Amino acid sequence: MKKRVVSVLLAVIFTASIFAFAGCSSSKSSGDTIKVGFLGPLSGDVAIYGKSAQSGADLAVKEINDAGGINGKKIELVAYDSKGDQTEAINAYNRLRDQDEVVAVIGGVLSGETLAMKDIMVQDNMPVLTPTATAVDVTTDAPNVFRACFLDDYQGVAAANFATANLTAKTAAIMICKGNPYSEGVGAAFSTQFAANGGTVVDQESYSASDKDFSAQLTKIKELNPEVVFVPDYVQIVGPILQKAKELGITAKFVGADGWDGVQTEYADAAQGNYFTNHYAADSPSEKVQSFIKAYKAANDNKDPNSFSALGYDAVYTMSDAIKTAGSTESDAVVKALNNTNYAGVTGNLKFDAEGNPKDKEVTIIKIDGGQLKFETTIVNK
Amino acid sequence: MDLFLQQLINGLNVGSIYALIAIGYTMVYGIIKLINFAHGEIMMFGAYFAFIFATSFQMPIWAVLLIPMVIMALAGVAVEFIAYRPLRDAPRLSALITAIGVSLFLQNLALLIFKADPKVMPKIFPETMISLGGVEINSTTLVTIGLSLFFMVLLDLYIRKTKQGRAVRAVSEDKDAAILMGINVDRTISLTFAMGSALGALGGILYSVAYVQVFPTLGVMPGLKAFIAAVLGGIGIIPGAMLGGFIIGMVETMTKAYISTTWADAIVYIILILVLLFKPTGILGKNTREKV
Amino acid sequence: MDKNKRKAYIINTISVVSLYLVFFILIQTKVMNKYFIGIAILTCIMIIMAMSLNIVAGFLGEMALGHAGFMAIGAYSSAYFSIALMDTGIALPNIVVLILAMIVGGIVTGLVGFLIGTPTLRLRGDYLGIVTIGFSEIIRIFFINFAPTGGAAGLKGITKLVTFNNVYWITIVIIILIFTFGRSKQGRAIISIREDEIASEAAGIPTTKYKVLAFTVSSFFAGMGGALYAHYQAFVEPSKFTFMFSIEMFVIVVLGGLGSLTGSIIAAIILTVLPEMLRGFAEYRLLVYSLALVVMMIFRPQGMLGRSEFSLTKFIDSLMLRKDMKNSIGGGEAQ
Amino acid sequence: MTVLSAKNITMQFGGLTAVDQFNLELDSNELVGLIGPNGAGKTTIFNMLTGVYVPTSGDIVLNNESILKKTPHDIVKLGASRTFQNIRLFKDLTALENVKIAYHNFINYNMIQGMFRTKKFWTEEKKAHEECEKLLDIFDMGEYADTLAKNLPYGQQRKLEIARALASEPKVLMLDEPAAGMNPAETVELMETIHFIRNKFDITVLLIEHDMKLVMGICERILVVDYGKTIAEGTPDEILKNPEVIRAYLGN
Repeated sequence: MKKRVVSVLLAVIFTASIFAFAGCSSSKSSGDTIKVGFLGPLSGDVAIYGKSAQSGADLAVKEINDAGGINGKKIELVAYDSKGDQTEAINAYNRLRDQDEVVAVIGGVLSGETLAMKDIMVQDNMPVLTPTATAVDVTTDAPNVFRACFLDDYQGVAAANFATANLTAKTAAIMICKGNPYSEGVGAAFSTQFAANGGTVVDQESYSASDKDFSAQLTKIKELNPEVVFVPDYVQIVGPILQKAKELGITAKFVGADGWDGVQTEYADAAQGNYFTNHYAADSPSEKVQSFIKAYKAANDNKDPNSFSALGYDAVYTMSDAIKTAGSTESDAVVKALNNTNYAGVTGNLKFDAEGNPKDKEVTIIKIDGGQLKFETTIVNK
Repeated sequence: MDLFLQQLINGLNVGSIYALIAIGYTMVYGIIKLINFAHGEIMMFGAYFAFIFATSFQMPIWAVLLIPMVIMALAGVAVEFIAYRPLRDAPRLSALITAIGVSLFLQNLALLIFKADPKVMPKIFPETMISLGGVEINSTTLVTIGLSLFFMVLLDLYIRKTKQGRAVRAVSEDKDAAILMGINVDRTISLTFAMGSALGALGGILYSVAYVQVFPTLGVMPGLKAFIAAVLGGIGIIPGAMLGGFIIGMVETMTKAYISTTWADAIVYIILILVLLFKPTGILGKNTREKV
Repeated sequence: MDKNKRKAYIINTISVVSLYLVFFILIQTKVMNKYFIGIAILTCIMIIMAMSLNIVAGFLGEMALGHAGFMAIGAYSSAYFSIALMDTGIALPNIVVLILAMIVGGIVTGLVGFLIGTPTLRLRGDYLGIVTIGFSEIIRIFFINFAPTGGAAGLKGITKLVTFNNVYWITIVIIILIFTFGRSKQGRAIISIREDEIASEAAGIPTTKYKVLAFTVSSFFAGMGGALYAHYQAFVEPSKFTFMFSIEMFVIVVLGGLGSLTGSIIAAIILTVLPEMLRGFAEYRLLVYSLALVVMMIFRPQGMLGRSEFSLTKFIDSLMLRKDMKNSIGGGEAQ
Repeated sequence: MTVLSAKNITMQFGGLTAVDQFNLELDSNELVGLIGPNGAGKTTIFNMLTGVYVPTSGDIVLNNESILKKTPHDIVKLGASRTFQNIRLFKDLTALENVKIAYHNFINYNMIQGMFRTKKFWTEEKKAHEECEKLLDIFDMGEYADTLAKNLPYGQQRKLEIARALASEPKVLMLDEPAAGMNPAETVELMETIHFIRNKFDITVLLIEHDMKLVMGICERILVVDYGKTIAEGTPDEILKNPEVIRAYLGN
């Protein structure tokens, strides 16, 4: 009898919660706000990227609204969690469009989720600006999809050019994460460019995203003793790799890509003296950058922004400018305005080419020094 | 040759950790015939406690190692008491599903408490490079292997030489007969969980020190590998778990070093499948037959 | 066909058609927008996945923790096929391409299920569970490393062929087929293995053959579910088909009741719709799931419906207070 | 005519010889008992005859065919079926379904026909339904057709297991301690049932028992085994007088 009561109770709770949430979940756009959607991983393993981008976007929204909004209307950023999963991303996007009736979307944050949503976004002709999805395909055959960051192969090439020109390296080893398109894409571009620059790629090692033990690969690299080791991946993988490399006594310089941003705080020792390509430099004298950092710290418990926040911030400004220029929230008008963007942001000057990718964006090279990110140089690929 | 020796040590390093964790799986399986999926989460929480004690409380090394072991031993006993004991006479499938449920629950609890982004485990052992016959070994690696072996030997002695150890073996052999012999089965099962969990927590701490991070899904992969190790060695057999742990660690490292890094996990699974198909009782196991 | 059965058929047909009409009207009147349609489509796919898993987990009573792997094979093979078919330039109606792709996905996956099942099904219980995890992970690692299907970056350029209209009817057909399978002599033989393998063998059932059959049929339908998934998302990535996804499907089957197909349907609906409604509580979602699983096992290990089926006929009869209904088997083709 | 014969079968588990050079010949329509004290090797013999164990040496012939390499279900098809000492029914299925499962090999439709419910499916299922109901009726179990096996009274469970064994239409029916756990009245009823089955279905019955009364009451021929060897064979009267048997049962 007791069991029956429990099971009935469970069933009732389930059913009741469905109805309860179905009832209160829809809130339609009202007349004096402009709703813009935000999509990214806000929970799960990669939540940190979604949250970083979101906090940058939130800051931009707050600033714009404080300055009077867009043509007198306030922006409301509706953020949903994609959990880094394609299915979830599509559902969340559908919900943004149908339940919240957003006029534009900032997102997704990761390449995979953005690719999954792309087809539907194109069908809907939704103005989309992804702050950080770097995979090449994200903007192909998608006139309404734009991105604020440079592409995987673009920064891979920049890193290779930096290794050859500035570090005068002749030999390099590459470690990529098999199963992560970002890591594979940047790694492949580096490999090709480094060889084209006259260098030799002595070893290419790979690992999978769930790996934590990199000693076998690093032991091999140590034996081959290259001048540069290129590791394009995210902080939580790069950190342990750098640490293990140090334990094994590898002396080569490590070079990475924008996923390294943040490595200076937790892995300062291991990352000391290494380089990575990034979207902006926090110690840049640019007033735009400094005021962004100041505002960001004020809004986020004195935490330093990373490049995801900066890109999220720029993406919202770019989108709001486009809506302002378009003078309406009609998709066609906003997309047209986005095409003519010329916006000086924290991460450099943003103009779009025919594909919707940033044109001639600078790649900033950062050096990790004493737990700080130091501006090293900028590179523009020919 | 040096490279090979170096890889051998890498393999021993990870293998010794797998062996520690595998003991917990094998003891629990031996005594209540349950794959304790939550064992991986026990090791994860052990690592988190060590992290907290080492960073927030700046405790000495012995405390950072021992206190989490004690806490997780109690936690293991609690998990058994709350989730598994009510199901001891239920179908094995129910118990197994419960174990999966407990594992997911603890994982998500950790996710809520500690958040997803990995914490960086401080270097709790002194860092130096030691040169041994042309091979450079990091002190952490040596300490990891040494501590694992020490505790394994300790456990082996305990199980073989003490009265409680005999009780554990007796209950594994035949629970009903053990009851008739006046052994307190409930207490013996609790003791098994306590010992397995303590070793699991130690495994978790050593793992997180060796591979730098602590995060909520820390226990999943090493847990699965350690379970495979336990099956490989012959589940229910403690020396088998140790042997299996070292074999899996070695196979994994050597595959990464000489065959393929991306297929390393797949090769571990293939070994598991082959062992189960051709000798389901594992390397040290004996064959049994279902009574009709 | 006796009178009871005929009545059951009529009631179920009416309810299936009227449910469709309700959806049709809701969609036409825009009450149900694309977001809800998307969830409805996913729910249909999860129903197929849960029911197909129930063939092994419920009918055969074996731990199968690698269903995501089979789904992946179905998704990839069908998508690869439909892309190739589209490339040949032969103009076929969408629905024909979809059904062909599903059949390809189903057959390829069924074949893989057969090949995996033949050697492994002599293992039992937890060992089999672990082996299925192993195979599913191997499949995932294979797709990460397999260049022709896009490797880790995933397979792109799949035409979106799934609409609510076609997925609804496809799901109904698959539901019916799995039901009739369960109530055929083959289904009975499989269930008898769950009940007592030795007795089943002694009753003249070739148990090995039927275990493999259960595994093959289960993977066949899982492949079909995967095919629908691929042609709904228009993009497949290996990272979708993880161990956690297999567990999620297994949880659906367990909560619905191992062996109860209607239970699987109800649980699939609840566990797909509920998280959507609880979007704001995403962090607590898995915590609640896992807790529900443990509580369920301790207090009601047989799941919501146990092994019984929810029958509309009986439901209606009980509404009409007709207590003289005999508890006849096969009488209520539940839906 | 010999239906089932075992020639010098031996079964060793490790170093232990459970059955040693055992011989058996069953003629058609015979009712034979196999008795012996606990641990004498009766069930091991049974398991060899039904294909669960493969004898270490010797040969078993069923209907002129060696069954050494056959699986248990093949042996059922060849015409030998069995019951279990500790009842093994499909507990969560109804009595009728239990019988239908054993009727499996006489239902002729394939999986596709079953899934799409073609005409063949309906006619075959109808036939199966009727045949199995008939079988239950023979055992006076018609009223229990839709009762779950686990909810049946103990005696009925025993009967259902026999009915299930008969559904595969065997030539030899082997019963493993059918009276275990029954009270005297039930045992008497069971004896009548076994007798009745033998005549009704015209089959050979091999009975394992240690309840001497049951065996003596109905068997025409009795084999006594001890320590894996046949120690006596003959009619009930002969067996009762055999000093070997008395020694085996009562000790020296």
